[in-house]
Amino acid sequence: MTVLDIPAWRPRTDAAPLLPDPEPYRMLGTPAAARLDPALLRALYAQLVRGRRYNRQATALTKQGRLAVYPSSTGQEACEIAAALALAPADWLFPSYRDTLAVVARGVDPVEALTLLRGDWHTGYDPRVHRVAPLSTPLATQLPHAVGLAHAARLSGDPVAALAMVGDGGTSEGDFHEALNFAAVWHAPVVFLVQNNGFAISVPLAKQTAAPTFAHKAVGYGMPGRLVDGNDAPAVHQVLTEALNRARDGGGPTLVEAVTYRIDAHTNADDAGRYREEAEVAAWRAYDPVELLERELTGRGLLDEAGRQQVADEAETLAADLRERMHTEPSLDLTELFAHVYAEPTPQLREQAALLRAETAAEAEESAAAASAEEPAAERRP
Amino acid sequence: MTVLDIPAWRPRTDAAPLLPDPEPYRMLGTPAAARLDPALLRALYAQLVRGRRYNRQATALTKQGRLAVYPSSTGQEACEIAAALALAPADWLFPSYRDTLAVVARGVDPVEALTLLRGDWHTGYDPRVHRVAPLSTPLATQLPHAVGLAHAARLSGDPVAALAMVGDGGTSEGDFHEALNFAAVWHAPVVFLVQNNGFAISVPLAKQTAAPTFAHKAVGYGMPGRLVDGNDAPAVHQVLTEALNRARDGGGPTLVEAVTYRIDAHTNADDAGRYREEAEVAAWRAYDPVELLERELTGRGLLDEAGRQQVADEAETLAADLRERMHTEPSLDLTELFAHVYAEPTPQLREQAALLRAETAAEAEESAAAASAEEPAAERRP
Amino acid sequence: MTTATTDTGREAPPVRKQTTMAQALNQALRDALAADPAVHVMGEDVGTLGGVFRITDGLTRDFGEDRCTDTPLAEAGILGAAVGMAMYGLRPVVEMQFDAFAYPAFEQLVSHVARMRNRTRGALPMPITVRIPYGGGIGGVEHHSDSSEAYYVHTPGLHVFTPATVEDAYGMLRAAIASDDPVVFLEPKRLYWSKADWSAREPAVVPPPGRAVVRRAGRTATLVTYGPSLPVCLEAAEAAKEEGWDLGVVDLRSLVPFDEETVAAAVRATGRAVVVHEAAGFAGAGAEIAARITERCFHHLEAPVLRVTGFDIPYPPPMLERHHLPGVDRILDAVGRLQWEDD
Amino acid sequence: MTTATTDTGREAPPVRKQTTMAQALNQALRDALAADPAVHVMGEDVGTLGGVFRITDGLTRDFGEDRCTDTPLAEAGILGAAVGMAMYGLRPVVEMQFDAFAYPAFEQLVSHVARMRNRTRGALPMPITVRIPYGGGIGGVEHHSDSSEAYYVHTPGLHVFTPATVEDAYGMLRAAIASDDPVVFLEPKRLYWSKADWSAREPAVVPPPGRAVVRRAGRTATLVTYGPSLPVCLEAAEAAKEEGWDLGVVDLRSLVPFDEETVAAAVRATGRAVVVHEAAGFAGAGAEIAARITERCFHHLEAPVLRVTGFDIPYPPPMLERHHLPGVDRILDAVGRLQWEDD
Ligand SMILES: Cc1ncc(C[n+]2csc(CCOP(=O)(O)OP(=O)(O)O)c2C)c(N)n1
Ligand SMILES: Cc1ncc(C[n+]2csc(CCOP(=O)(O)OP(=O)(O)O)c2C)c(N)n1
Ligand SMILES: [Mg+2]
Ligand SMILES: [Mg+2]
Repeated sequence: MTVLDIPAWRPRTDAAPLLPDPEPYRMLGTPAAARLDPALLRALYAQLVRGRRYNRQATALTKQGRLAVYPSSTGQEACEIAAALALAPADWLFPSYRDTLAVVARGVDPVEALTLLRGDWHTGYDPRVHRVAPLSTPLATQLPHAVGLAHAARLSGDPVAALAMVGDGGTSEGDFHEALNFAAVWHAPVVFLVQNNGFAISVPLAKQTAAPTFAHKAVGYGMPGRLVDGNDAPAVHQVLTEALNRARDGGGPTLVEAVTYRIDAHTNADDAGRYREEAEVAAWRAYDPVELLERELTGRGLLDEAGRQQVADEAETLAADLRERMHTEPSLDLTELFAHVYAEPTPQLREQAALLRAETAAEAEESAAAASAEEPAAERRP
Repeated sequence: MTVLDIPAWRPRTDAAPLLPDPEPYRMLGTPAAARLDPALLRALYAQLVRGRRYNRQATALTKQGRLAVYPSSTGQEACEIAAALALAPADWLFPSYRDTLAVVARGVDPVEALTLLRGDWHTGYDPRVHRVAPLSTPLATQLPHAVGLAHAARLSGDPVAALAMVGDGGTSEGDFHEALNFAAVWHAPVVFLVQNNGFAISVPLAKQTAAPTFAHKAVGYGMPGRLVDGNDAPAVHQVLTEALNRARDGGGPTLVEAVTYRIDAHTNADDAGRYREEAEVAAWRAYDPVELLERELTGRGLLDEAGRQQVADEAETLAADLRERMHTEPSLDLTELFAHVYAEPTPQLREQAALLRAETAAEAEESAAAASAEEPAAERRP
Repeated sequence: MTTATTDTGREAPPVRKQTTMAQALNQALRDALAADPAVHVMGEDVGTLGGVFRITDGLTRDFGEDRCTDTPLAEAGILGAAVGMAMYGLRPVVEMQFDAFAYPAFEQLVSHVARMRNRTRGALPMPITVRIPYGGGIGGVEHHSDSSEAYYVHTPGLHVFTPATVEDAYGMLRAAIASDDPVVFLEPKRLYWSKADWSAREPAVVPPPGRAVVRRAGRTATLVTYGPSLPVCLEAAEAAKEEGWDLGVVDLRSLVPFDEETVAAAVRATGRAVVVHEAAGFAGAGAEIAARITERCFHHLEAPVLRVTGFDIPYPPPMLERHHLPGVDRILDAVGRLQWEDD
Repeated sequence: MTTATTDTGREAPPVRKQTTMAQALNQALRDALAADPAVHVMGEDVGTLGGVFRITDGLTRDFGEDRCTDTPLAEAGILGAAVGMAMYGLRPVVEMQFDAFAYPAFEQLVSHVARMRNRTRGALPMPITVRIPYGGGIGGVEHHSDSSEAYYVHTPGLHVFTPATVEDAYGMLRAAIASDDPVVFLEPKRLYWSKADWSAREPAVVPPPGRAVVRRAGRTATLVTYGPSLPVCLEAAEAAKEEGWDLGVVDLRSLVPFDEETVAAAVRATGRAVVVHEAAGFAGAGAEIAARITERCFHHLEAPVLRVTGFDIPYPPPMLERHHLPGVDRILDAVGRLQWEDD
């Protein structure tokens, strides 16, 4: 019996080149690092230090009641900074909710990047200015957005790539799957960066996936998968740069897994002691992305104590600025509640805005009256 | 610089054994077929012929207005029948909407299996009797159900596996992804069978996926992927049997891709000429699952003309029975509209049921009046 | 449904033909694609096949695969990709194959499409049209006949349009695509084959979607409806003449924005109203309509606003659907219950 | 909120302590797990962590990972798996971490959980409880404060419960888990830390979920509410005394089934009603309540039923939420608009 030559029976692509090297890619401490541009290394280092400081400052701001909540990326700064620095100016960044550092490193004002978490509005920056999608919490939902934008750019003939970030937990969502499939079928210029930091809040990797690595998921979509040491900033930068170049050059999407660790609790409100051992955290602290890079720079004579101090000072300046500006009350404008729901408010919204205006006017009158009179607050309006 | 020995850096499983052989597994015409149990071959053959005939009859019933619609599985009978026959009695089948044949081969009454498509109710059979989940149209949504049931069976200590069927198109849905991930993480006794029949309605494979094969998706979940010739009934049966045994024995889930072809249009209502070439269909017709099996049986002296005729006659009997029973009007009971929404109808539903009862009583009266009187239909009730 | 064009106050164009709603929708997509290179049509089977209802027939052939694209089978992915495309300045027109198959995209719709403009203080508007064939009456099997409008209507940030005439199908789809805000465009699938004299060369100008239209003025009571139930209401109004009742019929056309002025005026004129839709009544769009009419017209009402809707049950199988759908008799019964003794 | 137990007619049990709603919910899960081996709790972070609100605190420790399971992060997968578990005879209790994160499971909920019993003529009931912390008022960032009840209330086949008191939290969650039908169990997250004297040894018996409870009888007007708005309404009723108004307050407790008898009786007694909830008003649950009250009580009403609800906007950021949420003043303003001149 002969088997007909039917295309369906031939694998549509060769799987082998898509499979990741199961050993995470590393540069620091390897000969490859010697070939690295010192300027890049210095830039990465300065940003890593700033990022570390920013995380600490933002966490402090939650204790001072200036932020509703902050999900720190301490320990993950190499991924955050390398992601931002690998992007070309015309590229777009699609952060996940923890990626404030990447957003700031991309150029967004450090205060505006915190608007969501301070709570005076949702997105504090104009996403078009730095080409950074809004920070937003529904996990993995930003991935199809990145694919759509990259697809639109390709349709428009623009050499623009999108970099979409997601956590290990977020990979379990259906949107992750749909996004990767669309990207591969459309050959969209998009790079997916999974920051595998070991936990989704309290849920450890073993309860999230049984895959050899997240990078192995790539073959199932027909795109290359790369595994990288997420605490090795130049390595992450290198892998992402290659993938973004390939994307812009019409080579299609890539899935990158960066192996890293969430040093802090999920957020300031979380108690990580409930679900993980301090020993594990300590092991990762000893493999710190900032120190790793610092050692490389120092070893290569690219950083001395004065340079280190200068970077530290710059980071302090950033933190001081952040602290100061976050300690001023944001100005709130109630009309904004209704202004952006639609291009034109519906008649019902206009009515509701009027109601609120009347209420606040009455409130203002009342407090004025209360202030000028001795007796307690004015009677309630019927 | 040394890299700490942190478990996160070791791939959690070895990828190699999970990867499919990119050559679809075949038995017919190979030495492996010689080892096959003749009884199994005969049973498969008889069911394939019945299945083919059933598809033809059901399609005819749409033309006669007895079925609202029928999605034929002609060309895919090897998958349908092998799936049903690979199951142990205590196992559960989770069909996709096209899998009426598998449902019937599992033992469900051929008329009851068509209830959804006839339109007198949704599910016509009691799913618990033959352990067959309802036929239902939202694609891929049955896959997490299969995982949950398999998980429940395992928690209960029952040696029960679930077989979940899905089409190539259905693999693009988020539910496919979430189900496979849950199955792998939970080590659930479930087998996923992707019937890759080349099309999702009009959308060809190349617009659905860029993966080497669907079986390659398995590695991304940490489960083995198998590729099988979906027109080779014993091969499909063998691969599924192995996977189901492994599942029942605590070996976890498997993803099986069966490569086959949808010979008929998507449904009787579809016009496949709009999106595919007759030449492609012809090529696949020449690689027909029923003929392939018949040739094997004949070649091995397991089937002579009399045997062939007997099987054909049985299939005709099935078809005649189906035709006849489908030509009686199903009995409709309006109270069923309200009976199964909740265990106990809400007060509102009781009111609505009463309204409908009053309406139908009035209608009955009217037609009685109209029948007994000469004048036209009674006046409308105010 | 020839009354529709009379509202536009335009003369009939010289070339007319019997056009189906499906054809008018196709023409709207065509004209939108031709008029604006930012418009992109996408969905399952919208390409070579032209969609299972043929609404996108010929668009890929005439505008290319990049303008009318067969997507993988994943509704959240489709709508999510549309969000990204809109962020880049395109105007995606998404087709969901059937009502119930829009549910997988619910999170993208509610959490992003509806909120992106608001989230970003207007920086990222979402000019996305989500076309959904909806409703019953075509003998569809389970999950093919849902009336899902209430979910969308309750979601701030979405517009919800639903045409009931051939003219509106064209005019409102063009308006939806031109809108800088997301529009859930609900196409009453059982009206796809309804016909009207209509010219693609000179499409009738219709009122903007935010305006309800009085399809029939009446003095006895007012039927307030939309989409697939409009023809049923018009038929009921016709039949009501036998009873000596002069029923008005208001076609809402868009549920968001909701034209309460037109509705309130029509109801005040009669003092009685019945709201009619196919969807389950409980917390359906009709509840809002009834509640709002009552708020606005309380002292003009001779009777409570009644609702004739689908029952509060999952959509029934084809053979039973006629008992579920609001029909002429059930509407007239409701009108009859509007306490005539008060007159 | 001590009025609640008076409705049960029971004597206070000897051992009492200040118990939070969160603790009562935890106790309900505990007792359900202990009472029935078919009960399984599952969701994101419900295990070792005990849930982000600690409602499942200690359950994995005490009942094992198989009875209280941390799932992968995928809501459709969680609910879909629960469907299969229910088919096998289990009683899954699913936690959705926040309101907006239940949307990915919308298709499973609407297309399967709500319809499986009906689809199979009762052969496959779905005794699934879907616990969703909902509503605002806790300073949550975007997507953490949605009031999504209207979506569920409009879906035939689902029960929708929402407790407002510690006693109800326990009693209704036990009832939900014991129900052979799916229950969307909406937990007002800002009441998690509300307290009452309550004994885990002898939990107060509460009326079944299908019954609304008059939390406060009144003669002037009736506030009809549920969940997070109950304390606000009780506070408003207290404050209204200053105006000489005697406001009644009805706590619906379950939106489906909806106890229209109790509501209608309470409204007839006053002739005036205001419906209060946090969700956007347009086509919210309050529309149904208002429409139904009007249908049932039209000739007893002195004024249209008014609604005080969240605005028709996406839930605002924390610093603005107080302007969005129905508060005492806004409720009293509405009461004031109930046309007192008609008295
Ligand atoms: C759709 C959705 N479900 C649940 C949540 C609640 N939640 C917020 S963060 C988080 C864990 C995310 O884990 P991971 O993706 O690994 O990112 P990480 O927190 O580690 O950066 C969860 C469950 C959410 N934000 N969105
Ligand atoms: C969630 C969902 N989206 C869309 C559809 C409409 N639909 C019905 S069948 C079909 C194609 C299915 O293709 P495939 O999964 O390959 O199965 P096949 O028809 O080839 O058996 C589509 C898009 C559906 N039933 N469910
Ligand atoms: Mg993580
Ligand atoms: Mg297919």
